[in-house]
Amino acid sequence: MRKLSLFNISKLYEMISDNKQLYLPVDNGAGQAGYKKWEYGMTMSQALNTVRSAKDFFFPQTENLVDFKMNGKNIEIIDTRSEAEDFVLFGVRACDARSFSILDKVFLSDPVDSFYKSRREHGTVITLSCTRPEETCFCTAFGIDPSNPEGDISSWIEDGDIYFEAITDKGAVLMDSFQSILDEADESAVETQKTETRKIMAKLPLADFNLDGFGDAALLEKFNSPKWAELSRTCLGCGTCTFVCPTCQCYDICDFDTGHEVKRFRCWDSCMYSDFTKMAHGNPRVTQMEKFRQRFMHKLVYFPANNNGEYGCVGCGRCLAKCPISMNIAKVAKKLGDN
Amino acid sequence: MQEIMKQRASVLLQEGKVDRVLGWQAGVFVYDITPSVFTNAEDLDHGFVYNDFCGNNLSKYLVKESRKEGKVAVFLKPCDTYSFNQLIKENRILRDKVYVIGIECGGKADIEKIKADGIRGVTGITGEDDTYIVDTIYGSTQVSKSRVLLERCMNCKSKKHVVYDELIGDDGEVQVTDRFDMVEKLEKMSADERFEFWRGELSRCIRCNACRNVCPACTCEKCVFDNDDSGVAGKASADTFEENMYHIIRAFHVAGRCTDCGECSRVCPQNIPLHLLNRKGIKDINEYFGAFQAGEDCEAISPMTAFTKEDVEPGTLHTKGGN
Amino acid sequence: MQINETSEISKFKPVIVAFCCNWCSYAGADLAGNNRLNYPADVKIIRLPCSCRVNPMFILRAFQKGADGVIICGCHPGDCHYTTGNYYARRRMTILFSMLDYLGIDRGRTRVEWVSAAEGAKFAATMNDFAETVIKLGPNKRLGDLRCRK
Amino acid sequence: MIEETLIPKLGRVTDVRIDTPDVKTFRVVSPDGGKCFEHIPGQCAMLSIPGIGEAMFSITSSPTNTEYMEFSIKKCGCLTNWLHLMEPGQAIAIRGPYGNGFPVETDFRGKDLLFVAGGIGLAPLRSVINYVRHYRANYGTVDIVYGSRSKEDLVDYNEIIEEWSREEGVNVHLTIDRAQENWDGHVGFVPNYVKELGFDVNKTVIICGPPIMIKFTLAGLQELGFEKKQVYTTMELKMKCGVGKCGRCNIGGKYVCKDGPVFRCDQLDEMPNEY
Repeated sequence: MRKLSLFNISKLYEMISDNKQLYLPVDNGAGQAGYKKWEYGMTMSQALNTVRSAKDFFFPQTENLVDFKMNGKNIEIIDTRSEAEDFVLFGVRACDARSFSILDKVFLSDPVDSFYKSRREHGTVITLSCTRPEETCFCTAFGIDPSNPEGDISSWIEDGDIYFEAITDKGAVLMDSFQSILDEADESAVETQKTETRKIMAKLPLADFNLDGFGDAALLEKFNSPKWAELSRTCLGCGTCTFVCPTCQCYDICDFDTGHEVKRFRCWDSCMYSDFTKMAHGNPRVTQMEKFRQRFMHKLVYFPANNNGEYGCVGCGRCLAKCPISMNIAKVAKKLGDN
Repeated sequence: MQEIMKQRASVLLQEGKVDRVLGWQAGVFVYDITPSVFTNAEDLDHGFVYNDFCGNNLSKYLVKESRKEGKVAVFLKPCDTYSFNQLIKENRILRDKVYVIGIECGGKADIEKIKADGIRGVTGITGEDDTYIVDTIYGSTQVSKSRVLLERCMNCKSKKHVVYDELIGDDGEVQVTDRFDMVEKLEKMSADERFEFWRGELSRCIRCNACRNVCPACTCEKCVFDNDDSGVAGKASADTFEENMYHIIRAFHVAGRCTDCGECSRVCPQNIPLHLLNRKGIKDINEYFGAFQAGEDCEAISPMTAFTKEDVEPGTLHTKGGN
Repeated sequence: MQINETSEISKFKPVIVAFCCNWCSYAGADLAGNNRLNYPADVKIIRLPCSCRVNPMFILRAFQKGADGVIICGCHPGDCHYTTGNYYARRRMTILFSMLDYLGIDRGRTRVEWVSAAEGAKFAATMNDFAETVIKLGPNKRLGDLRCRK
Repeated sequence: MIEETLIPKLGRVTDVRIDTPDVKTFRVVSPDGGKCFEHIPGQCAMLSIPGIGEAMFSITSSPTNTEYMEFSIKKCGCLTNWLHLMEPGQAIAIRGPYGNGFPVETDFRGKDLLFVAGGIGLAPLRSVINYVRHYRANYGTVDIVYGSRSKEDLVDYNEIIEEWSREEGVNVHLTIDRAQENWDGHVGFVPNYVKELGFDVNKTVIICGPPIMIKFTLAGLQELGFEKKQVYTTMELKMKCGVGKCGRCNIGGKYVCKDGPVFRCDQLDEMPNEY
């Protein structure tokens, strides 16, 4: 474990951004945090987390897939893919760090999504431990330890110093590049912080959140539960929960005619939207109840059924904070769960 | 207040005057309140809540609820009644299926503003006059209520209920506000500054459609942005243009019908000041076609579906104002 | 520098979309053509049954796909073939153009003009004047779509 | 760069055949001749016209056909309307194959097969039927029950009459919904016809058609003594990616594009009723 005084943190930013793009959470004008490319003078946000999750960097909201040039009866297909640039994500929290491994299960399973893979290979993630979690946090329910985040490099801020530890090879390579400004450090300060944070986690209002009774075996029982109607009754059908969610990965593929070519792009889509499953011959999910049910069943039942019991949620609490009607996964799990 | 409302709702249900009550349901924390439909006294006892975080405007739900079997009672705050009235005017709500209970409102609080100063881990909020005592897992703090009100409540346009079947609490008066101040400030800027301002705000848009879906004026069965057959649909924020267009068109479509209920700004996950777009529309209508408050009177002629022969020419605007 | 600027302006060929109502302005454009009156070839006319048919989305999509200016032409107020269509159009465009201006889109890029079927000369003059305004403003960068640029 | 399934290949339409008033069959080859890719019966491909749309269609030709692929497409939406206006020579974008296909080499092998199809539902089955005809010795008797609204709406009518019904061991039973002139065959709905014909219960059933037809035929088959695990069907939901990632064609945890489109009817019972 190595450390750096926070006074010198901009030196670190500078060293990283010398040969890679560096992104970190900074305060935006609206009093919230969002990832921005570092420029000289920028400081990291004090907010616990960003509004949009870090999934943007691997799975951007819109991205071009392929171009077509149309000429009479002929079509020319133009592969517009280019190698992603190396970049570093700084200050990712434990929940978002876990979300990457959930997205990996979708995009890196056969057939591999080359757009995602390229970004994943070129991105290095430096995570930051949480010390003051919010009441909306429930990551511990998914086996995430916010005091000891996963990632390529983990970091801890304690008493004016930032501590680093490389976890993966990719992280070690990056850490070598700024090794020169780091000092040796012992682990005692970090260990104390971990213990403190874990104590706070146990006190959170959602500390007793559990998913007993969910999973593959409960598929039909949960699906047919009469409680969905009541839960979804006032759902507005907007996409806020899905777009702020770090693990929602559904997308749409659309064409855009620019006048001189056709661009086929993919963009985030939301299962809450009315046209998500609409086909020429009808729609299997007619009312908002079915759309609402799909989102939560996907995270709590379908995803674990396909991925050895791992849930498609990381407990970051974004949907708890942002849903216009405050209907969220915590309420759904509580109402549908055994407890 | 909450107890009186709960009592009244439960009496209405028992007497069979209404079959359902549309109100607010308590959540896990003090502030995560969900609009909910109550059908019996037990449910009411279990979850009905009315506090300073019941910001949701319930009138839009009546578009669907009033078309269901039986009668529904609804609790409407003064500003919600404007939306309700506007929806009545547009024939979106069946008036005789709804029993409106007007409720007093002293302004609703914005949890994000409370948290803006770094308050985290909120476990409880209790109010005393103008001060909230905020309990958190890290200790307790006080915040001034007037500082943490929702934007729309800071510029409350009216404490008067424009429609109700019965009233709980007192009816207030239409307020004098300076809600157009920020619009004027923007108008006085140069075109470049305005463009920069809006680009900064709208570039945060994630196209979640929360503003549209919560808006009591947006009640189209199929929104133009979802309708592939329209030929102009588009749901992705694929380019800065699409963000701009979505918000321009939305503001235009609700012009003359927007009551300035402020729901769009309240729900925006990215805190985009969408009310500034709608207020521009309201201000222009007031200025060019005569003072008009949507929803105030459900008989009044809407400015965008009317005209006079002496209307202002769009061309004359080119020589007006700053820049 | 000065010279550079003017030469760039003179090189700039704006794309102007004119929405013309079928009954007056389109006939006005026709008359302008019959009388061999000059107006910029960059004006692309789209014929509509009435100026009131203009959906704000049309205007924005035109800007998206590369228009530098959009002009709407209809019958003079009071002369609408459908009696009142242009009155409604007038109100709508007042609000829409004001909104565009509010977002920082130059006012000169949007215009409404009333041109009757007998006013071929006015049509040509209007288009010349509008094109000049748009040329002065330069290419539309604020409401265009990056993907549509060549 | 590595292969990307979302980037389509080029195909060219070499022949357009009008089957019924609203169904056309398109023959597609790759630009340098031959098939765009190999497939197994029951698999699908994504066809698209840039700027118009992209959609999943079952490949109706048999994999044993080495020269081209065929798609029978009914006109019902934006993209299919466009496809119906196509003329031979038109290029299209194509990607695939997607889905699991029918277990022609495992579960079907050596079995007596009963195909039940309604309307355009014949499209995915045609591939299997021709495959089975090609490897005739590997399978038992083949019964085909096919119904449509009218004689004109029977897809591949010529092939059925000229080839299928003349083949040894293949019994074709056609029916139409309402009696009409120049039709001396059976008149009535498919489910009833299946019951009337009363098949042997040792057959493996492959069924495709409108949901309502599947529902009643399945009930009819069960009355005859068939078990659900003998019955295969193929499903369709809205798809965008074709590889189980875009997240919309799922029925419960199963993605129709990847885990389907072919399901056994007893598997469907374990899935939520959302299709």
